[in-house]
Amino acid sequence: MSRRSRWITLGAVWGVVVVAAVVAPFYLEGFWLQTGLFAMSAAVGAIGINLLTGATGQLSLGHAFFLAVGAYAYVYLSTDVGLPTPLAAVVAVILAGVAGGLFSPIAGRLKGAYLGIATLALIFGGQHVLFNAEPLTGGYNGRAVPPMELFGFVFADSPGLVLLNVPFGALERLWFLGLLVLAAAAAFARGVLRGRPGLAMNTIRDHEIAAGVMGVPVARYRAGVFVLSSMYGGLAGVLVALVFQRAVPDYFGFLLSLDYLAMIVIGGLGSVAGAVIGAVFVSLLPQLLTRYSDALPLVAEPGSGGVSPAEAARILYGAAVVTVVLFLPGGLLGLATRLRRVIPRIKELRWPNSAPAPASRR
Amino acid sequence: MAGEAGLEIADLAVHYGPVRALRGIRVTVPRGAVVAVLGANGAGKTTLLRAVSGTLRFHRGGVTSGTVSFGGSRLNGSPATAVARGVVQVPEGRRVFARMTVAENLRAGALGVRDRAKAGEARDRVHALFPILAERAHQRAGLLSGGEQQMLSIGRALMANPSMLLLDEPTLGLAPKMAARIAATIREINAQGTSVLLVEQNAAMALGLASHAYVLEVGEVALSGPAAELAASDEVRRRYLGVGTPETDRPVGINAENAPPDDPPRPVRTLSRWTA
Amino acid sequence: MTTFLELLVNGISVGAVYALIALGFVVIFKATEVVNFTHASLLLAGGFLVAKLHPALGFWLALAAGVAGAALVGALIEFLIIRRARVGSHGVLAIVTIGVDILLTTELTREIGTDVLALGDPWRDQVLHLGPITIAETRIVALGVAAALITAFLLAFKFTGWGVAMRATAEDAETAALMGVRLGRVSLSAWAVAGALAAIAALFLCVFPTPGLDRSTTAAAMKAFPAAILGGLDSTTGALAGGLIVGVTEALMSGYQSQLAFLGRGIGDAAPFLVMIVILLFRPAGIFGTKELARV
Amino acid sequence: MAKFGTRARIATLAVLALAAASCASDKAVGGAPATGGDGVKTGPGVTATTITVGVVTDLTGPYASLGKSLTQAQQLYFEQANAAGGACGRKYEVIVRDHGYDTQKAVAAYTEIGPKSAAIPQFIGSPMVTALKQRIDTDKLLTIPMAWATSLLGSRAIQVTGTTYDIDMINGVDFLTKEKGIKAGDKVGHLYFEGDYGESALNGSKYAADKLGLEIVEQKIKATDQDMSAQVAAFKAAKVKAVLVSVGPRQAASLVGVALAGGMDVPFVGSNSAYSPQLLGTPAAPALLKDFYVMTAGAPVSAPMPAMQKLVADYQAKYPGQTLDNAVPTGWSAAMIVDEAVKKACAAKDLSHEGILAAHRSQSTFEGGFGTPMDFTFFDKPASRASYILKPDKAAVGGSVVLKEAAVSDLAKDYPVPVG
Amino acid sequence: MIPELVVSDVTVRFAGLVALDAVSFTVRPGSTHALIGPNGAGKSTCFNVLSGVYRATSGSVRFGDAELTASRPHQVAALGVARTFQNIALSPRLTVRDNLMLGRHRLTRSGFVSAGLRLPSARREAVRHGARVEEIAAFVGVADALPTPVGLLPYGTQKRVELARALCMEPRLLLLDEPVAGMNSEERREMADLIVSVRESLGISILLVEHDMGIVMRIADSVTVLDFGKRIADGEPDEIQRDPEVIRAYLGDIEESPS
Repeated sequence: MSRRSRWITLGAVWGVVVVAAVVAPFYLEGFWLQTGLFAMSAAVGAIGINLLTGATGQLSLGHAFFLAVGAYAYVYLSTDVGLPTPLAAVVAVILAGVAGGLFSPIAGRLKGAYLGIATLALIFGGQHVLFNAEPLTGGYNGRAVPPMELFGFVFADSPGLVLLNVPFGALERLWFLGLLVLAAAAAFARGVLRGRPGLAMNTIRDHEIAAGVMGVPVARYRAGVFVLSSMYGGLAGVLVALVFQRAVPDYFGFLLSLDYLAMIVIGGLGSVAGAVIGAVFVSLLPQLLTRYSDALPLVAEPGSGGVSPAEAARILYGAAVVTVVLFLPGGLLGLATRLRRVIPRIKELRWPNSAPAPASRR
Repeated sequence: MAGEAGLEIADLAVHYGPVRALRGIRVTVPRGAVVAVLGANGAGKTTLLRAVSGTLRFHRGGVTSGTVSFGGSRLNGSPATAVARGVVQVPEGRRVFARMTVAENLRAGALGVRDRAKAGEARDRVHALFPILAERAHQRAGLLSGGEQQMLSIGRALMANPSMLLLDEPTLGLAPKMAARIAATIREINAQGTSVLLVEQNAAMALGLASHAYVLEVGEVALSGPAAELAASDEVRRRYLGVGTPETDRPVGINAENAPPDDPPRPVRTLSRWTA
Repeated sequence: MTTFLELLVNGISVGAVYALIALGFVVIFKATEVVNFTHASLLLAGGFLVAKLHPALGFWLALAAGVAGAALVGALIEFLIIRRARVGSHGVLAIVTIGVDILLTTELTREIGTDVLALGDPWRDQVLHLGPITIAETRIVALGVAAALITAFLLAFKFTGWGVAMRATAEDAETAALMGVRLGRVSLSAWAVAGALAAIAALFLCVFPTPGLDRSTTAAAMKAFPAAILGGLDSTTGALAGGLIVGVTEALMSGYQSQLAFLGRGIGDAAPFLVMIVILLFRPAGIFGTKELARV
Repeated sequence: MAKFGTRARIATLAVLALAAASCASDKAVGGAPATGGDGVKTGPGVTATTITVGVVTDLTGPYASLGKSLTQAQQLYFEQANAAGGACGRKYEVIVRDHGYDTQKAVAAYTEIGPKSAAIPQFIGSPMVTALKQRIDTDKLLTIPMAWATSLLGSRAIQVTGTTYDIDMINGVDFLTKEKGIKAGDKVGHLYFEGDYGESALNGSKYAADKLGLEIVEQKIKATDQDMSAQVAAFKAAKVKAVLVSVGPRQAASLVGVALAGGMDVPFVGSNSAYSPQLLGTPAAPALLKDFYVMTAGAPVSAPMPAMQKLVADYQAKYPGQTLDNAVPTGWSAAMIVDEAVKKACAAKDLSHEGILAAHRSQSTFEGGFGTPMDFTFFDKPASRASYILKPDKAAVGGSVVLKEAAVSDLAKDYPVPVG
Repeated sequence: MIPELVVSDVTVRFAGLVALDAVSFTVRPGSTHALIGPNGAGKSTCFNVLSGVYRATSGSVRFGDAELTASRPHQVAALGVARTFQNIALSPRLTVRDNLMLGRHRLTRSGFVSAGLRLPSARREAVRHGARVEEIAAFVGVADALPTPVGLLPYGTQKRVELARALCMEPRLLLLDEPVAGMNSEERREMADLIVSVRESLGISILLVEHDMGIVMRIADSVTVLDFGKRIADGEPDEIQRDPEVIRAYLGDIEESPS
């Protein structure tokens, strides 16, 4: 009974989510679709850094670099090398992994904050290369990103397409691509976390020596997770480039890396769902505040003086990071889990006659 | 000096998270006395000292009920208060500040007291007790031998002019000669007016020093009484000294398990071998 | 040769200022094992106070107020947040400090707005001519002050009760507590000291030859990270060495960028980080850092 | 099994929802631009009563100071235009979006306000505009970037006002040779930002140096660099006779301060973005006042023109106590360009994006009341090649005065402007 | 099948202190060997050397043909050497099942790709080894706790989980670091029985560090006594109990200590 009802609830929740996601592009205007797509890309990247920081306990402040590798490699491979775009995307993700692998002498040996600061070199070194290797990167102004083309279907505004009476431009088309990529990335990460590698990663985080004694090659695993996490970064980079239609070096800076850390802390360290929740929160917050700045107290419209929406967003999410660590261990996800535990209890209180759920353990 | 009241531990219970470490502990150390706490590893001896010195929180533990008081008023669980009130602990394993010199270690010991002049006196007293510490004043503490480190650890605690010294396994890992030396020093310190609560594995030494002793077992006081009585009691002799159990005449069973020795362990279950 | 000397002297003096920031960073790490990413905002807070107060109070009083203010901000962060954060890993605490930094920096840059604030220092744009070398007076003062502060600091570390308490805590917090050291005070004072040092560093980062304090001043604080790490996070000597290495590397790489054109323009910014990586490859705990021994 | 059933059910639900989706959506294909009651064809951003203009600016990033002045000037302009009856029987509405010099936020902002705007009288940041160039062209949305790099030329919908940075620098080198005794064989330093601002400017100085037999000593820096000591040392070592400055105001101040203090007494010629009156409150002030010049296409606020004086008075009345710099007239004239285009388009009864753009591109001698006349009929050339030469002045409004009236140097006349 | 463990002349120095001083002993195949000595005698250091956590300053440790002193912990584990920790070293947030599955690490192959894609090979592996984990959990008596996060379990149970995790490695040599520390008599007896069951069932070698002499005397085939980093005795339990050197090390020098 309880098992069945849990399946039904879970099914219903997922049903709503899936339907909402599918229907969204038919209703939402471009701005929201774009925001949603940025959130999806952020979620992919956040899953990656959560594998590293949340699940393995390794801090990285250099994640933005791998987004850059993904984005630029995609542009270079599809435009200059002339690879078909899907292949270019795949190779770009692999290249991001290779870049992570090149960093493994550091990533395997250092841990915690040392690694975090060491990865700053990726940001500063990386941006230096992006600005200077102009033939590859287009320098300061970056490069245009060619649209993805899958089996002759182009993810761009033209050729025009009208679906069910709604014009389907680049954003509407990319929406579904983004959903697929995110779902695949999340499923893969869940598999990793629940499987053999995930256990090894968690043990490295909790007790490095025990992990080694249990047969986990700690340095190799650290480096391996770093590579995997870089590939997630690369994938997020390809996605963000496609949405953006432009890759510019400025974007891939220190602040972007901080955003990613904020996402996983706010969402919940170590889990896929936490990363996604955090990514959505951090990506949506500034846009919501900007959009509704006139209706919100304390937030001023841009140009009128006072706290601008962009500033308000940063203040809010800085505060969110602190609050979550102080008061909500487990992040927003942990909060949701706790609520889920509380709500059935409330239900029981309200309907004392309904048969109590049999203990489901065992 | 607040009258005759020494250290009073009443109904103490301590938990580390969900794990209970102590329950219903009552221990009294009168002023000027040496009291020993015996017990197997994991029986809760160190936990007891931590509860007195206020360092439980370093191990994510806490007092869940009961009180610890000294000189008639309660110790509130902060190590700084305990030190200020004259209750100073010498930690297990010596734990000298290895990267600091001997002199600096002694100086660190006086950090809890305000009076500068007294610190000088205390230093003289320490140097009188352990002349080697004066000789090695500018050497890094990490380079001292185990015995010298133990002297430094005790000396460091004396720098705070304690009226009550908590000693956690002071002879641990020391050669017998050195252990005897430390024992003699403890006696001397006590003779100078400092009460001592001594946690020891070396039961013979502890009972030799103490006037009163408690035996802890799995977080509770199993036995207590005057040290001489305990040393003479068959049960303690069998358990902790391993001598003279009439029934079995086992020569020296050390820290022997209290289960009847003639009950050999049996395999309880079987596990098949794994075939890959 | 003259150019080289000039760059070198400049590099050393800027490096000394970086060393001040790195020192604060190291002190906090030693006392609390927290990697403090709020350093940039402490710096900004100190500089901001001096800039805002000097017209009313005069430079020296304003400086004192700035130093005290930044120390207070540091202490408040420790008292309100770090002390209360019950988290298992110091990595997560580092992320908390990132959150605090985002908060403070946003608010401070909002206050600073679009202005370039002068700090009203008495040295203005005076320069000294040492033979063929010209160097700004502020730089000489910076070098002197940094050297004096670092010396005073090392002496205090060695000889004062506070220093002994700090070192004892860094080595073994529980045993230090058994000596009656109040750990809360030690960590509070570490944060306050770090704030004060950052405020003084802010002064020298915002006076001539730079035009004043503005929202981009935080970028300079970033240089303290490689400085602290390559010296060794738990070593005061390391902070000094790291700061100097970063300052000199940066100055030389910028000054000779025409000759180093193959490395790309603007290498001065990236160079300290690259040096840091090279050093970490050979010494994962930094030049003077101590390797931790696993205990099981 | 149960799992599969759930999935199948979800899929069915999704398809059903999809089918239902088209019915209620606002996005359903609505048709071509409508024609209003007054016979004027309308497009995005234009209703029967309002014309919406979008401002994409930087209020929290490195160009916040510029963005603030431009935005306030434009808000003032449209307010006054509305007070005077608006345009085409409609009132202007201004939407402001701040991107803090972050390209992603700029793209997001454009996606949001592009479809609701009739024109964009201000778009800060050449990387941002470059990133959106294609989309702006496709949308035919008249956009005035507040950046003067040559990479922004060549797009019909994007109107770079006045000169580009390279032309300013050519005119600047010309000024140095004519007035400051720089001659063939001399070395001239050029300090510039990475990015297309600095690189456009460098293009110009290199062209001029090539024609005049000078040698350019390059020093490239980043926007985050603050202390120019190393750069001054390098210039000194190379024995440059003058320095061109295409960086931000802070770096310019540091450069001239260090140079002067170090005994390097040469003239400095800056691009229009290299100077800000706030610098006169810093220790660099004496150096700036001594031998520093600014090249710009627009007249400074201190220029003795009636229109300028009125603007200054109105601005000060509206924003008392706020910095008044040369960005104010720049923003004002950009707003006027949009207003003029709208009025012309109104006369042609077409307020669609294409209508406004066509009207704009039909003007060959636009004169906004201050500064030089501009020609908008070409989009692969700068609208003007004449630069003012300004000199910092503490007493003047806006911190600078005209040293030489706007003029086109011979070198600049024949200069082939690179496009895109 | 089960090789001999030969420790010869192992010395470990830390910053001038000698933690182990030329210690030698041999663990015969299939025997239970105890390493005893007062606190601080070097037993834990010895374990850390055997499991590759510390590097010996000199000397050698051979397990069959393999030299352990040159190996990293995971390489030692790959040889079939498993250990438990004196202070529990489990992942508190993971369930017992997950902690035990980690023990299967060396016996399983699935990597990032196969786990991420949930390839059939990874699933088969998980099912097969999951079954064995349940078997071992039942054997150790923690089957009921399998879905519970380790951090919520009582201390005694956590100790058992530690043993179970080591057994999950299907070891040829099992190193137990104070398996009964902190347990009450009942739990101690159960643990002792369990250790005997392990040896009876699997026939593996067991090396044991323990304070509880009762346990040691009852389950060990041979005993090595360390004191102050040195080996002071080695032999059968009965001999050891009579060794005057050992008695002195444990009780202190009764003669010298003033009464």
